[in-house]
Amino acid sequence: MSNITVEDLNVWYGDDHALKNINMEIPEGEVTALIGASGCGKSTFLRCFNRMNDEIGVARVEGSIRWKGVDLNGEDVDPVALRRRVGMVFQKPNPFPKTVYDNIAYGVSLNGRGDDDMDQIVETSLEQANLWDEVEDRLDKNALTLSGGQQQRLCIARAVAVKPDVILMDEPASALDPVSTQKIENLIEELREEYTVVVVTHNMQQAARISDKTAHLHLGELVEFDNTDKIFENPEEELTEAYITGRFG
Amino acid sequence: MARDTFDKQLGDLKAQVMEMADLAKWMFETGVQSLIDLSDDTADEVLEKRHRLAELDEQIEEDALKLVARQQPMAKDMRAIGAALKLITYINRIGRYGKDIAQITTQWDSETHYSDLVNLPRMVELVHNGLNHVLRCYHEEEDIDLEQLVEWEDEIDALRWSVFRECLTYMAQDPEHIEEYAYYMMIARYLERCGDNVCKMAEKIHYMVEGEHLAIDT
Amino acid sequence: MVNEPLSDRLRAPLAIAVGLLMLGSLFAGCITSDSGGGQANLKQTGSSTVHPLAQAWAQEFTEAEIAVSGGGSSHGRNAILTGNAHLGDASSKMGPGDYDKVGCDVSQDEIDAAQSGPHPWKYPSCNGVTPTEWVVAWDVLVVVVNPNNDWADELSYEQLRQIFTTENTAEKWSEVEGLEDAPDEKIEIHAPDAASGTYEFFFEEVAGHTDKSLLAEGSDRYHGSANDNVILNKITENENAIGYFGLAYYVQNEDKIDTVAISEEGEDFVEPSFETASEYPVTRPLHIYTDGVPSGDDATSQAVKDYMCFAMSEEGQSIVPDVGYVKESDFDPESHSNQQSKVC
Amino acid sequence: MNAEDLGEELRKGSGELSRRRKTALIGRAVTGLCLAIAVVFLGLLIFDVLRRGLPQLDWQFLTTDVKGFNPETGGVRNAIVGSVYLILITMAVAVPLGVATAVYLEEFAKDNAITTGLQRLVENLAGVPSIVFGLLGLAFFARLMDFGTSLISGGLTLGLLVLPIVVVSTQEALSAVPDEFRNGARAMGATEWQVVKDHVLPAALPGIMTGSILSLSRAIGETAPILFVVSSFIRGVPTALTDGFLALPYQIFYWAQLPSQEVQQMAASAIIVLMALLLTMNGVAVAIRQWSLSRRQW
Repeated sequence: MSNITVEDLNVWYGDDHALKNINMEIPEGEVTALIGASGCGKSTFLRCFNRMNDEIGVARVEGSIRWKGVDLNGEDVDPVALRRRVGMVFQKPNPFPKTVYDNIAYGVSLNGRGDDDMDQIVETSLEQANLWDEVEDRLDKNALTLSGGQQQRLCIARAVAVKPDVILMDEPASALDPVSTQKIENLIEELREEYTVVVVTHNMQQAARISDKTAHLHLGELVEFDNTDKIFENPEEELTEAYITGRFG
Repeated sequence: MARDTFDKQLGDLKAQVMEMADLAKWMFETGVQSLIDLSDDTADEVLEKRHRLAELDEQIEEDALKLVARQQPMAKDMRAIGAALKLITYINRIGRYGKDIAQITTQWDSETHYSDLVNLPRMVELVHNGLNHVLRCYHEEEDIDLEQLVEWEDEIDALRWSVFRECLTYMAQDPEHIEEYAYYMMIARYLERCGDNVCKMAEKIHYMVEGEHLAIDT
Repeated sequence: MVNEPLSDRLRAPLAIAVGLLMLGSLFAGCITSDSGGGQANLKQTGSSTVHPLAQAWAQEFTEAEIAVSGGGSSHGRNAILTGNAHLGDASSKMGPGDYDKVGCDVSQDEIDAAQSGPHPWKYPSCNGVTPTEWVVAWDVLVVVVNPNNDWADELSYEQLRQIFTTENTAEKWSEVEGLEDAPDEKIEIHAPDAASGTYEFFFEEVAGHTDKSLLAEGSDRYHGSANDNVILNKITENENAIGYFGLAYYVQNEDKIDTVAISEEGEDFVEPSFETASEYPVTRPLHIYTDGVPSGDDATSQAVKDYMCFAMSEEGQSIVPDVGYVKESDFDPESHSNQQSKVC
Repeated sequence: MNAEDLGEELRKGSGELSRRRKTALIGRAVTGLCLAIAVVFLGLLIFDVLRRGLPQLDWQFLTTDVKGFNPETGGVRNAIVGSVYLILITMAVAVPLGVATAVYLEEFAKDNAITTGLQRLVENLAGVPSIVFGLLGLAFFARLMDFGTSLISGGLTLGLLVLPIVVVSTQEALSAVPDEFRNGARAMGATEWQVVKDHVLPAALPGIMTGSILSLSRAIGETAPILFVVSSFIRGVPTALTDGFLALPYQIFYWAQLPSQEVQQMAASAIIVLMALLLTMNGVAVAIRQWSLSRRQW
């Protein structure tokens, strides 16, 4: 098993204690949703898995995130190498202002797989992202000419192209229309088969639809972490109940 | 509380369920009463109410589905609406058994009852108590007294078989009134079904309140 | 289709940049041909007075490429002392202050002692440089007035001091001794500002070393300017104005302005002109400084030697009046031949 | 409120609102007038320059070298070339240095007191009078580095002059690049350097180029910083970095002081040439800007 084990994780932004003593285990090959009110630390938590907090000068991370016997938060872990194993998709679709093809090829060549049959990799990745049929004849067009939903799927294709083990998604559908959202959700459903997915979402129904496990964070603390069915049907914690029934506040 | 409108709508839904339950309870009790009194007028009153019962059933189902669509309920809210949808089915049945009993009243040819209605009054009392308990729990969102309920249910079941055997005996002794004894057996069967529906309601209310599924095995 | 680290959007800007560079080199290419290779490049800098003459010689002297720049007399002398130029132009002489700036302690007495012989004068060495002063031409300062001024055709040093200095100052024209019939109007002075070598020279000459209490910028009737055009315009606009500048400048504007004949104490009045330069009192030598007498040992030294020889030659000197100065060969033939024989 | 009252309130020219409207009108008039004054003076200035400078501005003027003696018989060719060379050197010095500095400050430097100090220093340098740079250039490049009155001294001095401007404008261009690009690339496993090289710089390039060209076009018109290292006469054009050079703005400055009317008119002609050069550079900057805006999709 290569679950990801989070132990006593604490994050500070300057004096702000953003995450407090988080302990949980992200199961391999499943979709884990992180829910919670704005500012509860979900995104911060997500960014711990690929060390994106390193880019924020004032952020300080303590505790450990163990994966395959390595502490991802350890001094000896190279964040750049880590990010090649742990892909990330952001809230706002952010394809590079390059062609569709180059968007995917970029990450692949960064990872030193430039010698492989790039055309094949691009095709496979786009197919995995359910985008191939739509962009097959537009590979040399600027990615920014795609629709928002297509851009986001391109970002997912870009992430899977480098064959990561884990894919982090930070509110991947929150900027999209319902149809695009549906496509993204379907896609996550399919990704589950090959990847460990951790997804932050504001949309409870979405979390309920797509995830196997759900963690509820509140003010930097892990309130409840359980099977998604359990969380949305009958949460243990009143705080979670209040949050998911919309009676938070 | 951040969802005032939703909370009010949930309250309204529950009130409707309670209204329907009260109606069904009245139909059941009044149906039985009409039989006891052999009063066709009372029976007609009950028969008349079945339209209202069906109306409420439809109304509540529609409102509950609207709430699901518009509010995407989660957790307790979701369970409450799910429970309401199931409860109305059981309530409907109970009401309709009341109606069925009233119908028997209208078809009763003799002027009198036989054998003091065997054990039927005792069964009515048990169903009545169970139903009241379950409805109070629903209203108060409290958990059911399961032990008590199972006791009732067991007794109802036992009584039903006792009515069955008794009536068989009477039928042999008094073949002239075989039809009336058959009616008694049917009514006993109805009452037993009512008790069973009360148990089903109890299961749903327990799920609504506690969030866990439960099967009352009898 | 390959992955490019620099995206498409880079191409057009790059093309523009390359285009600019090519345009630049095109200019360079079509021009390098006419500046012959192998020639020494000389730098000449300093006095703005000597500047036009230096430019003219640089243009006519073809043995070397000479870049001429301005900056003032002290800049020219400094450039020689620091070795930043091969030729330093100056309208005033090197002094202890110039040495002080580059960290050499040389007194005026030491300088005077070094200047006993004929031109060129060698100065005390400093940091391995031996400043050597050549007099290449003479500048004539003319006192100018408005053409409508008919009362001041001639002025003595005495009168100039009344007008330009605080000694027995005349506020109005009629207050000037000997000009009692002149208008009872305020005298407006438009002349080079106190920062210029011309100002310094004029007052030193007219007022003498002893009296330094001069009218200067700040006085309400002394209007200093760094631009001779401004001075010229002001005086042509104002009947009561008076000023001074180089003869060269006057020659180019003869029709707009009148000169004044000057007499040094007890001497005759002399009208300024190229011909009368040696009698006219307000004249100053124009210097070029070099590091020692150029030996001609290397290409650069040879170029300096050639240049100085050219400046002293008949051809070089013949340009001097065209620029507006007086030939050294006319003004002081003996010094001229001394210098010529030294450098050629 | 009844209908009449509302009608009254909505009607023009009544009550408090009309007073405010008058104030607004006055404000508009005053600012408009200021604009008009500025335009009129600028127009007069340009008209005067054109009137004096155009008549003798011909091909001959552009293709003949500056004459030291009898300047009116010469032209401005080597002054134009000098200015172009100067700007090329300035570009070669200021753009790579400035862009690199900006990239460091904006993308790599930790947000600490030293960085903030450097930032303030750069911003303040941009406001230092250009003559100060001239003196610095003279003291440092001409004297200390022994480059003398040469092209390299002038180019380096101008390079220093525009360096802070290039830094600041590049920083602005860099900060205009959305963080999404950076995060996207980081999440793909790009190193910080790859993030900058592959994404931030290409995206910011039009902005950087626009800023750089604008600052260079400022440099090409500057006289003060090169005052001490420019020549007023050379034959031909500089062939080496250590050669003396001519520059258009100084040539204008110098000619304007000469007595001859003809030469002063030539100064006006040279001003037109310089303005044309400036307008061309600014035009290129605007074109790049427009072109990149039309292509930018984020």
